Amino acid sequence: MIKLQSIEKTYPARGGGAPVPALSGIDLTVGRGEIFGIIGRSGAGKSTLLRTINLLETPTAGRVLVDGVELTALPAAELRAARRSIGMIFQHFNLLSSRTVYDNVALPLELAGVRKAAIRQAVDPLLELVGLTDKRDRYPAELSGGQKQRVGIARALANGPKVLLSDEATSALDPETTGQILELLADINRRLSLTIVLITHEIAVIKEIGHRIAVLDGGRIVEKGAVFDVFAHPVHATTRGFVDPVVNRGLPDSLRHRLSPVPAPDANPVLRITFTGDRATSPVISMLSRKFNLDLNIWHGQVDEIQGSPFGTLVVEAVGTTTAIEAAISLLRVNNLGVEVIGHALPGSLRAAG
Amino acid sequence: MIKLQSIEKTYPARGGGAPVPALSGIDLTVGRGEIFGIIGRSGAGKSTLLRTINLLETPTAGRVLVDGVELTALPAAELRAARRSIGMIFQHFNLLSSRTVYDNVALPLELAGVRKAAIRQAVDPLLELVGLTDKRDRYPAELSGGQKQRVGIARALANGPKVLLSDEATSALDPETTGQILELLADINRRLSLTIVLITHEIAVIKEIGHRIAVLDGGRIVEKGAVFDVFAHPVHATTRGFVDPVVNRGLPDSLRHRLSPVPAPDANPVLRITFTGDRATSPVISMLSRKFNLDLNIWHGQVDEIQGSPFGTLVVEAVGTTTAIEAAISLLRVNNLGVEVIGHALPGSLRAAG
Amino acid sequence: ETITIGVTPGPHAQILEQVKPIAAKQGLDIRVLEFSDYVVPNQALAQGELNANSFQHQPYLDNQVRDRGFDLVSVAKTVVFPIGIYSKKVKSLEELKPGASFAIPNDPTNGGRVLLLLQARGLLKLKQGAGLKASPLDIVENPKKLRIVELDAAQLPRSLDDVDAAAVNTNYALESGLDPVKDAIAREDADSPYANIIAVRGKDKDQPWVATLVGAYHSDEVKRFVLEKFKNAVVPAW
Amino acid sequence: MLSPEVYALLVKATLETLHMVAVSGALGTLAGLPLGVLLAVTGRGELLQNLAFNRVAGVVVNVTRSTPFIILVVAIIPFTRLVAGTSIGTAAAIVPLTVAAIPFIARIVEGAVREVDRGLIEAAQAMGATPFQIIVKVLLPEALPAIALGLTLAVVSLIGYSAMVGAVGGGGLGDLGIRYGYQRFLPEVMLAVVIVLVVLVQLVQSTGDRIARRVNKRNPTS
Amino acid sequence: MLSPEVYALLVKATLETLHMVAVSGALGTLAGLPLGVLLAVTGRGELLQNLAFNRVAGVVVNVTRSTPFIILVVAIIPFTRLVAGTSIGTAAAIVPLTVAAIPFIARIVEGAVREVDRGLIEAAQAMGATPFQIIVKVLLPEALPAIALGLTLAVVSLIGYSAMVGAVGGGGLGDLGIRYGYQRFLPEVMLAVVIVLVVLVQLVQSTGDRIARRVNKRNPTS
Ligand SMILES: Nc1ncnc2c1ncn2[C@@H]1O[C@H](COP(=O)(O)OP(=O)(O)OP(=O)(O)O)[C@@H](O)[C@H]1O
Ligand SMILES: Nc1ncnc2c1ncn2[C@@H]1O[C@H](COP(=O)(O)OP(=O)(O)OP(=O)(O)O)[C@@H](O)[C@H]1O
Ligand SMILES: [Mg+2]
Ligand SMILES: [Mg+2]
Repeated sequence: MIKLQSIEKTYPARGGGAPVPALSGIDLTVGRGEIFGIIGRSGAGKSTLLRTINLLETPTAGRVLVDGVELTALPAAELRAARRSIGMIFQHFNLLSSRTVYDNVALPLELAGVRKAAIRQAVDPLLELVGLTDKRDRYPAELSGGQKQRVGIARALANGPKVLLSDEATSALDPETTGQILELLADINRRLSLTIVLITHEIAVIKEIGHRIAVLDGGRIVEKGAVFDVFAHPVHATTRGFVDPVVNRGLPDSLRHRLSPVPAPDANPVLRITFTGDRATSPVISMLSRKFNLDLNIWHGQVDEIQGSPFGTLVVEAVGTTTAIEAAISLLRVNNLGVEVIGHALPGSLRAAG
Repeated sequence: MIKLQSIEKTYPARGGGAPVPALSGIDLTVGRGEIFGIIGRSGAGKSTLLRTINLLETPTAGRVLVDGVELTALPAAELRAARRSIGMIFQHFNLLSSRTVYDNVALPLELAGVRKAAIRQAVDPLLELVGLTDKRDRYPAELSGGQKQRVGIARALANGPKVLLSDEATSALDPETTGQILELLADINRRLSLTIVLITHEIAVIKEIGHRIAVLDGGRIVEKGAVFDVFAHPVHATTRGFVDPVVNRGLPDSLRHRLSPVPAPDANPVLRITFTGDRATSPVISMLSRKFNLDLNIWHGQVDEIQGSPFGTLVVEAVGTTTAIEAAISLLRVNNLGVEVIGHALPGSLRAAG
Repeated sequence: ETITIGVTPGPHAQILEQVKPIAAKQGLDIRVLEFSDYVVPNQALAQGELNANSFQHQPYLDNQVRDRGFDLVSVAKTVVFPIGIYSKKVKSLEELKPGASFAIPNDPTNGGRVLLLLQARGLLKLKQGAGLKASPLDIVENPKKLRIVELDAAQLPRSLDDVDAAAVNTNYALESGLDPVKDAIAREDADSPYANIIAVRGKDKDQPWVATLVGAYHSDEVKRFVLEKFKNAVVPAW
Repeated sequence: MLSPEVYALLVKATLETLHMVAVSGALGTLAGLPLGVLLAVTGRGELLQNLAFNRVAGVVVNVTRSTPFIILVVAIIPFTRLVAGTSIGTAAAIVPLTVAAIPFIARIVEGAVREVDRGLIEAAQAMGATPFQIIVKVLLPEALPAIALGLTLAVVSLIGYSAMVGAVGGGGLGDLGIRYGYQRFLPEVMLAVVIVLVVLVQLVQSTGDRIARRVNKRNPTS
Repeated sequence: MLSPEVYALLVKATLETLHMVAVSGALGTLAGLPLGVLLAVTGRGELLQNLAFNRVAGVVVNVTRSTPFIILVVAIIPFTRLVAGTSIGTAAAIVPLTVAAIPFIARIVEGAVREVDRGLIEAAQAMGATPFQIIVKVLLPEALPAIALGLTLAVVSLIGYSAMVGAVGGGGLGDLGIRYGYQRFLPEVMLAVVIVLVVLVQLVQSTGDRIARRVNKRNPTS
């Protein structure tokens, strides 16, 4: 549906500053009906990338194709026609201050020449869906941040686009509203096979509805793949920065302080056990406890589902004989579960759960 | 440090719309050096509340005291003096488009009459801290969303305020940058006992650095208390909406579908075990597995630390004899751990981890 | 029959207001249109938007006809506005010191006229053939080194505090409270060549309404009005 | 205090001024608004960048703006006659007034339109809006408060300009003031004229202010 | 083509115009800028709301704006004499030009300042900025692009106005064009004057545009 080929974008130097190479060598394909996530650190070039898809930002080099049409080669009129089927949610909302909530959402329909009655039939339900029916006739200046953002979301959907470009569409929303919006997007995605490209810092968003993901760093794509794979095996440091907090791969400071890198007398080994999709099996902890007479003290971790596959890590302190622990590790390895000794528990580390 | 007494704020009606009661009967005290979180759904009145603290929004009724001084009773000049020691990070950044990054951050110092050399000594390290040294001489229009937000953060800290009001200061930032900013704030909070009131939708932010928390709903405070308590025992629906995703209290759909509310033949009971601070003890799963010869199959859950106390929930399918399971539940109850049978596992639910 | 006559504000307009009822009695309705400009009334007349105008003197009309090729002719003399020279600093032209400032009207009708007057009084000498359109550029000899300041005609009486002497059209002098007879340190001769006229298009000069208009203008009522209203500042030229 | 004749003159002049200013203001807006928008959107880096047009239109506007009004009046007499059927009188005076108003209003509108947030233009572009739609649906509504204030400025300036149309017999308050007050030294007429003018301008200004405030939705407190 | 005398006149008139416009533009800005800011910030719901002052200042501005220029010139003769020592000549002409420029510039600045985003004012207020600091550090810099365009408009208008100071012997290009080109019917003088005026206005306008563009940091592409 969307194809970016060798996109480069450099912002020109200004005043004393050097030119800013915001994107370099971007190649990307997003399939029809796919929900494609883009993550990356602040300033990585995400917004710039998203804006090149509908040519709001003209790339310095490279080609942009949407729905089989090369946008970069289109004359103005046809580019406009193509843009009509691409909705966009802006990071800074960009609502018209002179229009009410209703009229803002109605704008893309007006622009497409839809009749008044039909506009109403499209806009009112959308306002209902984003929870702004009571703000229908208010102006943007009278809205809270999240309300503005929801207007932007409704506006981007108003025209029934084939592609939705979403720049931080839920950053100003509480988790519950975020959940509702994501459900809405996922629903439209399923029903109308809407293609969605979304930038987000909230990895939970992609975890919940994303299919594939690309990680940007310094204007380059450093990692891309199916959401589950990227979560399970993050390679690049940036990716890990996003994924770790979710899968709790990083230990909280207080626990880390109780961890000694070298074995010590009375220091039980601390294991990180990783469960990924296919490898996840039945009661490992119970089984190991009984089989090797171990106490597996869960320090930290998370077991969750990512798109239907169980997935998680547990950091456990293993209390038992050295042989028993070694045998347990071997058994886990044999069962193709990830296991790793991350340190040894210093005494006084008994306040863990599990 | 901050005391709000019976604050009311109603936005006047305009055009066809009714008046909007944005805040009603707000009573709140924030102690010196406290990091106080405010959460609530979009439109709940959070920004309005924050803005009444420095009187950017004049409350319709009620008193505002900061540092023992009743701001609501101050003449203009003294209010200005009081505001000099209150930094504010705005939800919409509000950067001066005519000033470079450096000059934006320098503004509060300029306003306070600080000399050029001293300003430079204050601003340059701050830019370093928020990672914007290379954007020093750029204008806001040339920055990414997150970069703008970081300028806002640096600006709010530039003048060494005693109180920091932060409205969604990290919503546009990636987790890693967020982490750095939070560390920065927590550090200043500890070293200079800066009082921070922060609004956030990212509960992880409060979890990480917040001391106390208030939950707003429809302009009222519906819940408030120490972060740990509110996380452990969320009472109000809104609070649960925030807390649930973090402590994974809510089950993913796919798991919920495998759950039958009534016992059935071959359907193992599914327990939710809750660990909270003091009650968290050593290897419960291991101990139960061995003691009652149970297989405890971890479906879902999270074990984490909230400010040094272990905390978490695990949803486990208990495979074993009915007596054994009942005995296990009793033992957990005796040990003051939360335990609850949330349903029965339908066959075919074996793909869980643990 | 209705005719439209263009005038400039001031006496020309005021006199025509008196002519109006008299002509009306003889079946000629006059519409008076005031122009605060000296070029447009001739242009409008030549192009047929006016039937006549009454604001200029013969030399000016000749000039305009020559410059712009208008087919306009004079059908009657009207009044003379003798120009006077006034001063709050000196009692006579001779007292003017070298380098004195001397204000004159900045419209070509009257500006050149004053320069010619000054030439006649021996204060300066103009280029050969400068004629009515003489401007300060045409001064070739200026023994007193007079500083000629060109001002709006109505501004002249107001400038007397700032200049050593000023030439003021008598109507403005009168209306600003100066007495042309007593206060002027010099005046134009009464038999001025600058009698104002009524101008019409050449092809109209024999129209019956022209006679009616001129008859009404030259009536005794009008003469009496002019003499009473303007004292000696505006002199009937018929 | 005023003689009945002068009073009648005053009423007539007021009506003439209203007539001239209303018509030339309306026509000037009709032509100046689109011209101003075009000047704004054809500039460097703007929506419809067209530097050739921009430069030519700019020069035309500047020529009109820089020609002294009286010279303008005379220079366009043939055009005036074509449009108004005559080159003298109130109706004819409207033509040069309009011609003078157009570039003034155009510059004002240009300034207002240039201040519109680029993000909004981008939003409309992303929706596939044509340049015309962007102008009508985004630029003009968003610039409306500034345009309202600018048009107020223009109308007040027109009232001032209308004092100069005495040259073509346009009449009006300013001309009355000049003819009677200035040239005939009748201070009470001058005063009366100025008072009427002040009242007129005051009305225009406060109406303009009120409209600008009403159409400004950016500031919720007012 | 032009005779040396006319050429000399042209040079002199150009210098006079430059002198008058530069001085009255500068003085007008000096007084009009603060006045405009005050008009903007004392309005309803604004930073320093003071409706009494706002109304009085508004009326004073409107009175000055609505008085026909030539009447203004006469009305302030005593003041002109006080300031310039005389009421005639180029120096004296600067006084009424300045008096006319002040309210014009004030209205333009008012409009520009009113367009500044309220959020920025709030940010400064939250930092404890005094109203004066807000004006100097926030309102003026943020309104600068609009002010630059507005001052350009004002200077061009002043060039037009300066054609009217011939009444008091102010001289300048406009007066030269009217008296020699128009009244004495020397078309080549008129043409020369108009060309110089157009060049002048063109210079002012493009300088103004360039400055407005340079100080506008909101639009990174230009
Ligand atoms: N100026 C205003 N005029 C009228 N209503 C307003 C105004 N400002 C805010 N409101 C309304 O007051 C309520 C509270 O707004 P507020 O900005 O405090 O919400 P919030 O909790 O910060 O929401 P968010 O998380 O979306 O930023 C909202 O319903 C909003 O629409
Ligand atoms: N108009 C511009 N001129 C110069 N540099 C720019 C411009 N716009 C963006 N940049 C720079 O390009 C880089 C990429 O910006 P972009 O907005 O794409 O980042 P982003 O990944 O969206 O970041 P964020 O998460 O903070 O929004 C940044 O370093 C930014 O400073
Ligand atoms: Mg971005
Ligand atoms: Mg908010």
